[in-house]
Amino acid sequence: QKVVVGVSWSNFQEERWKTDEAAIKTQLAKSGATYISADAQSSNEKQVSDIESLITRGATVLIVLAQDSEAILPAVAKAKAEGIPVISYDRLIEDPWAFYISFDNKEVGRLQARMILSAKPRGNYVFVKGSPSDPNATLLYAGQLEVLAAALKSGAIKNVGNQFTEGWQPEIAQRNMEQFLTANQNKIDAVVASNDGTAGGAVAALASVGLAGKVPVSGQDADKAALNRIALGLQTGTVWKDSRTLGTEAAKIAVQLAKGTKVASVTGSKLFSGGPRKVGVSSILLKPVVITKANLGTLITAKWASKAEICKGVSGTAAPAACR
Amino acid sequence: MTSPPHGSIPLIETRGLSKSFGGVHALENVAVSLAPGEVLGLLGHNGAGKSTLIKMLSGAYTADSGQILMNGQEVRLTSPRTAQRLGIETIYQNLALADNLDVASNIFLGRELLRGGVLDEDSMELEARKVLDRLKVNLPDLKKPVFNLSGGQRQCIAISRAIYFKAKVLIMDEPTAALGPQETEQVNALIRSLKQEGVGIFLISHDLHDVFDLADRVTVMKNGRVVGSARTDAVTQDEVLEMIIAGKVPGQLSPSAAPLH
Amino acid sequence: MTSPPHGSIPLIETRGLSKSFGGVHALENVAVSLAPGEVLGLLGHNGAGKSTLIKMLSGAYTADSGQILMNGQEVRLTSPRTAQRLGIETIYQNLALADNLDVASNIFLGRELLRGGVLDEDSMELEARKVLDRLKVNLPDLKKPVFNLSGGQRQCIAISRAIYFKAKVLIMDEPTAALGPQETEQVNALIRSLKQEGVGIFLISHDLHDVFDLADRVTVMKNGRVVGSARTDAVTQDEVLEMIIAGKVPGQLSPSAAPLH
Amino acid sequence: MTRLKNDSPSGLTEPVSRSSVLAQLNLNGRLVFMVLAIAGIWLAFHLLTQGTFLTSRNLWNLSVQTASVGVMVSGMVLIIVMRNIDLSIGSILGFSGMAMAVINTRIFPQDTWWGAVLTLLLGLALGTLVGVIQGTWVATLGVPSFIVTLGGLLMFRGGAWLLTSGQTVAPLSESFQVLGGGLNGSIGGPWSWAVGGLLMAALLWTDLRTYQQRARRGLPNRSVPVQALFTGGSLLLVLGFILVMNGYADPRSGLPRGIPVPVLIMLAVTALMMWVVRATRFGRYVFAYGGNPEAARLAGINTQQLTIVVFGLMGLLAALAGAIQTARLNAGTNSTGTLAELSVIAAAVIGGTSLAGGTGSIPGAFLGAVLMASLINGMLLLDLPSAWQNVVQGLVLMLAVTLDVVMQKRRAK
Amino acid sequence: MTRLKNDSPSGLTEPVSRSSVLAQLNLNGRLVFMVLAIAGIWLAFHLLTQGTFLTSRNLWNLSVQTASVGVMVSGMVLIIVMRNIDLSIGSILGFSGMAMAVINTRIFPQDTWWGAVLTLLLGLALGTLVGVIQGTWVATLGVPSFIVTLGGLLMFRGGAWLLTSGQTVAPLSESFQVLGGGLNGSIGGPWSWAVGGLLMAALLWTDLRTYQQRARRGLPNRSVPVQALFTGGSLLLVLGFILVMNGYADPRSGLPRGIPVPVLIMLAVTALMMWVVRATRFGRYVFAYGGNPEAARLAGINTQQLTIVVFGLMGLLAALAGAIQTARLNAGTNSTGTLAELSVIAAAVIGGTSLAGGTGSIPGAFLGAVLMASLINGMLLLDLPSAWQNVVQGLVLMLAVTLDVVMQKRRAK
Ligand SMILES: Nc1ncnc2c1ncn2[C@@H]1O[C@H](COP(=O)(O)OP(=O)(O)OP(=O)(O)O)[C@@H](O)[C@H]1O
Ligand SMILES: Nc1ncnc2c1ncn2[C@@H]1O[C@H](COP(=O)(O)OP(=O)(O)OP(=O)(O)O)[C@@H](O)[C@H]1O
Ligand SMILES: O[C@@H]1[C@@H](O)[C@H](O)OC[C@H]1O
Ligand SMILES: [Mg+2]
Ligand SMILES: [Mg+2]
Repeated sequence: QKVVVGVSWSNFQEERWKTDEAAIKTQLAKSGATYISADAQSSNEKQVSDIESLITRGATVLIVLAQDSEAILPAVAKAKAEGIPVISYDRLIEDPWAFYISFDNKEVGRLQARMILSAKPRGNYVFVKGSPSDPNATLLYAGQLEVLAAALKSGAIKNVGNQFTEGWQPEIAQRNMEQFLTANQNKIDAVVASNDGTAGGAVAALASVGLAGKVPVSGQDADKAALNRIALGLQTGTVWKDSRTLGTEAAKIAVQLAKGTKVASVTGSKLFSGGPRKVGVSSILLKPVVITKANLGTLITAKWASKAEICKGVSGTAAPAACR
Repeated sequence: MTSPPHGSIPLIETRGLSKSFGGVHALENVAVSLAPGEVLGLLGHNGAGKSTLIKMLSGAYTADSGQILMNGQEVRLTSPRTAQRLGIETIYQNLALADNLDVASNIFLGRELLRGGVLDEDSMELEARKVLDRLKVNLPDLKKPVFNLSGGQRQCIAISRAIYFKAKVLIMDEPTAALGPQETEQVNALIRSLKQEGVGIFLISHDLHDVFDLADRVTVMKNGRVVGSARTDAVTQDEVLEMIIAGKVPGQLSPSAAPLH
Repeated sequence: MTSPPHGSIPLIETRGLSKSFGGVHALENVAVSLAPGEVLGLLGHNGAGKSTLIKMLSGAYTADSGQILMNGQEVRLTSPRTAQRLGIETIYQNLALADNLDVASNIFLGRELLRGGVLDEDSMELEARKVLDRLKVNLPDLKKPVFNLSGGQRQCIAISRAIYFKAKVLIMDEPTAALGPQETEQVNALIRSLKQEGVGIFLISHDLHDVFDLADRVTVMKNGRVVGSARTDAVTQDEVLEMIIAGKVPGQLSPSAAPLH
Repeated sequence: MTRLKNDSPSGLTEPVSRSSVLAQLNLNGRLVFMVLAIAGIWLAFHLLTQGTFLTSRNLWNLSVQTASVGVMVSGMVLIIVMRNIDLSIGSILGFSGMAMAVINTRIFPQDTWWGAVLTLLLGLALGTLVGVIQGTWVATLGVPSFIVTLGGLLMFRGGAWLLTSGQTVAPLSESFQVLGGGLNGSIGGPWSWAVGGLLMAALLWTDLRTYQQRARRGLPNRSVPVQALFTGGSLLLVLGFILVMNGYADPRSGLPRGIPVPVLIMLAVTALMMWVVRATRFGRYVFAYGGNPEAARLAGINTQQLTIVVFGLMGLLAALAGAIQTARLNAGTNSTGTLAELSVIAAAVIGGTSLAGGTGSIPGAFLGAVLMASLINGMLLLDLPSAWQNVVQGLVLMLAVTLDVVMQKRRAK
Repeated sequence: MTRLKNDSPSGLTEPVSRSSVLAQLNLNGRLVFMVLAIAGIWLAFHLLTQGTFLTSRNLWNLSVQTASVGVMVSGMVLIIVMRNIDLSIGSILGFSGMAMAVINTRIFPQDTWWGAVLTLLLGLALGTLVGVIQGTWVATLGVPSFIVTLGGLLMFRGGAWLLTSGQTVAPLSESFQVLGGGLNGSIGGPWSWAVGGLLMAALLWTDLRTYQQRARRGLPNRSVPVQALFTGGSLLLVLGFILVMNGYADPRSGLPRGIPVPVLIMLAVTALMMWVVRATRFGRYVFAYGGNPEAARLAGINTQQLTIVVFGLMGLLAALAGAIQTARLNAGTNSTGTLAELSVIAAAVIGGTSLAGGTGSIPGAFLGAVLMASLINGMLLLDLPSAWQNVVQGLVLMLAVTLDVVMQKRRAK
């Protein structure tokens, strides 16, 4: 029987998803499986329809990047009823039927916070959160606060502003950042931005008051524009989730599951029950990597981005090692 | 000023009606009255305030000040619905048709015939035919929206609307302005027969000839005020014309001090 | 059928014009003609097709078939703009005013006065006053949108629009329907003076009296066809009335075979 | 039709004999076109997807995917016909959906059928209330509905978030989930046949009775074979629908699923609203107001009350869609219904509703919803990248409506 | 004003003497109200933020935050006045912004001023072209603009993604960034004074000339003190604006920043469009069409061409906003401009533009944009949670417009 892998994406707005997709496709081609997909464009409702249609099109296994980990459950139940295995990709789905493979989102939040905390152990912090309708935005923020809890409590750092960014739109992050700066008379010492798009907006706002490069800013996804900012010293770092590994692994597991392997017997799988409802799911969790100026070279060696892309416009003594 | 036959209480009467629109005094202190079975011709230059006056009688506008009495009782005509309930039917100068609805729907608008609580389209169509036939109007299709009908055809629909429902007071604002000679004659005949039935009629028209033919009395307005009233059998068309143009009662009499009759 | 003075080529002429609207034949094979300085009365019952005919002459509609000739040359009146350029001005029955614009803007719509490429509001206001004063119409404020004006006031604006720009052919679709006696007299005087200046005028009116007063000839239509034409000095009003109502030329003559004159 | 030659001036005392069968069918040209357009799109997708599109299974899915927009669009037609707009429906959907999720999971502890019913009723009441408030604001204060409902859009979207601080609420009770058309959310084969049978009987009876009544009154009727064709056609349609719905089996039992509950709701709402528009004063007044608000008022219609009722109805339908979506997701999320207003308005406009007011058709709008849902469904089957899906969807939408407009102009000549 | 008693029938040969100073000022009531509403909101925020809101710095920011919507809204007024709608502007903004980012970074290799200018021109040409195509579709085929531009919304949003497969393109050249109002994106103190001085001179001269000309022609004029008040007021407004813009210093040099380039663009566009509406045939025709499309056609106006030009203009302005946004963010992203159409339409409607067509005001719409931007700006200073921001924004919007509507009704009496 031919393996048809149906992938349900939550959206394609951030540039990383194209990389994930490419990795999955490549791996599937190697295993001789077929790739079909759908993009929910950030809508829970559409994602349910998408999964229905993937099943209709004959998917024998599903990879689901859930827009909302709860609202996806009926679709998973449908798949289960049809006997179709499901992989919850990147974002947890709390159903034992689904195999979970991800970079832990809360962990990403923790890494972001640590990166900033080590750059600025005290001072005024602002949080540029993700989309209010994206549950991951809340998870990331929770992870961030977890790390910063002690410092917040001791008064070493102060949470002087936190705003969601409607639709993860950079232009909205920029406007929000401008207002943080105004409200605090520029006395902002650190910016915890939840992804690279919003970090871009925050940096643009900092730039217009001459603070770009002076205030640490976090990110996530290792977008090329962000890597360039890191090289230029405008952004402190980003959390790199090598979505190629994630994609490749997911594709491999998908093929196994489609061929009848049980979720619990996937090689390397562990039971994960750290979700909000503590449901135990078989999982593989990959390690996200913090990228800063110091280890930008990793990405060039990993062929994630080219030197030209990362080092565009970088020169002088401040240039990171990777660009010399 | 002339009043309706002595002793009898007027069917409808206004006292000191005034109305202004953002600075323009469209009506000032207007008093008119109408007896059952009487046809009152309302005359005046363009913009004299005739339509504004009758819109107050039909509940379309509310007065800034003044009173309206029916059978001697003050009434508050706060909406067209109230006026209709009191038996006042109006043909508006701008016709007020719903262009997207068909002929029958327009005629019965607001007072649709029902059958078991549900619109009775068939009866309305049949009844619409009857009343339109009375006006001898040429209408190709009763099921089409009235939007594309000719000026006269639209006017006939507006007239049918008002006459279908038995009124005590019928207000006609230039009802035959767009009608052909034959259609006009039908409407005039209709006015005569309604008059026989005791309906009181306000007739606004610029056709002095028709007015003298149909009306018992005329009231002339100018610049929002009543110039004067007169019985049609007691004045000539030329005298009335002078009232309209000069805004004065012939013979230099002041209008309020010395009524024509 | 009567034609304009012999030998001279008609100012404007139609041949075999037909037009139908989704099944309704509004016009069939209509031929009319007009000489310079001539006033042609167009008569007919409501829905006869008069307005449809003149809308074709003004470029508002295009004919399904048939020709329009000006000074003997075929012209293609594909838009109101084309007709205007050829000197055809029209007063439409529904007036066609932009309700949200003020009086002067409506009068000059499409042909605004400019000064250095820019709208010359002041000149337009002054000119508007002049042309409105000619009609002796009462208008409280030229700077307000025409939306709230009375029926007659609106009609005067539509008339002013058409007469301000010197026309060769003037089409008037019931121009005085809403006008008071004095205003009507002004318009009639205007028609006479334009006639003197050699303007050809189509006059649609239901007022036989006025038509006989002003028109050189009348053409009667019924159900989209021309019933016949006649010189006003050679027929009586009653004969014309019979043509309108019965749709036959008096004396049982067939309209095309035996013209009245 | 040629000019009438009889003596009656209105030309109507004799029944008009209609010539062609098509004319006798007296079908709305736009509806026919839309059906053809949808048929064309379906066929194209069927070929492009190598036979996947027109399977029972996919059509069943399509019908469920249409339900939420399908339920709301008839209300939107009335709103737009009355020269108003309601931008808040997506937010009302989300807000009332979230409220129902909270009520269902936190107030009614056990899974009881009455808990589900009460949840639904409370949710519908909430939606209606919100609609009535907005309608009152519009009608009595004369504030443009665009502003009032834009305010509503913002407020109720915020409200949906605030109800649970953005947290998703799940799962709902089994009984409530029935509304969503999920695994247990359809009525099964026998009931579907029952519904279908009843509907067919009703259709037959109405057509016969109307025919007889008109004949008795001497009003024009379709000729017998044409009427038979017409009635027969609608019966076949119902039959086909039931067959398709029963053609998709429940994977657990292998038994036919039958009509999904949300689809049943959508069809009932659509039928009811068609009837309201055609047969009741209320429907007539909505259109009269749209054609000429002043004329409606002068005719003695209480136009303020009319506006309030229409907005209340819209709120009710939005809440109903909220129940369906929430049950379908088996979760209340703060983003549910985002941008739904756009899909609903679009479906109404595609179906021939004019934003200028006065014109609109419930079945047209329903078909508009089906058309949009079909496009999205079909493109998903094709595996087009989503950016290309947007492009194609935009293009097909424009082309379909353009064709329709052009054809209509032709027909008018 | 009392009824006129002179002999001329039109009552206009004598200048009308106006009684009150307020009447003489002849100000548009709605504009005055909006200014008051904005002033109220500003004051409230100033108090709530303990003096942060009304600082040069924040007002400077606010002005830049208003620029993108401010640039587009005047075009939207014309679109809506003509009884159309343009839903595609957010997508055109995103698409042309992305195209400019690509052109600027990939085609023109070095940072050159002519590279930036060419980028801008190409971007504007693209936006205009898209607008013209949509306009032609609407005008010649008669397809509702809602559908055509909904198609555009979908297509160009897809297009923005497809240009770079979703990748963010950054950074842009320094010269191009000037358009965004960043660190080098304002014209500095001296130039700001120059602009301000010129503007004041122009205002003074126009007012004087108009006064003289009307006096010469015997047309009514304001009395001298009232005119002085009026002219003085506008001069003071300009002065205040320049002072505020120069009150915010560049952190590097400590010198005044002066007017940001995007704000200059917004003001220039607004002034130009006001002039177009007041003083040109084109503007007059747009309103005539909106008041009565048929009357406009019968008056010999080429209404198709008019529609095309208006949509082309809208496309141009959307692309201009795209340039501003892209320069401001210093990046082209595929999501730029998402939902901008809603903000722009809302600003227009708040400013008194009626969706029924025929009524609208450019300065009103501009103030509408300022009002919306002020609300968001102030709430962010307060660091309200975004759900509450939505709720408050919705409420204030409704209340502001309601107050306005109620006041206007009063005034009409
Ligand atoms: N709603 C309104 N707003 C402002 N002005 C109005 C309004 N209605 C009428 N007017 C003004 O009030 C005056 C009286 O108008 P009205 O329509 O009553 O005149 P009329 O006597 O009926 O004239 P006509 O014979 O032309 O129909 C006119 O100057 C008109 O412009
Ligand atoms: N656009 C249209 N669509 C459909 N039918 C139309 C249209 N215009 C006119 N008609 C029909 O064509 C016929 C002729 O109408 P027209 O307006 O020319 O009559 P008319 O002679 O001007 O009548 P009136 O004296 O009432 O103004 C009427 O039956 C009318 O209903
Ligand atoms: O990687 C991020 C993802 O986790 C979040 O859900 O959406 C935004 C992305 O940047
Ligand atoms: Mg009047
Ligand atoms: Mg006519």
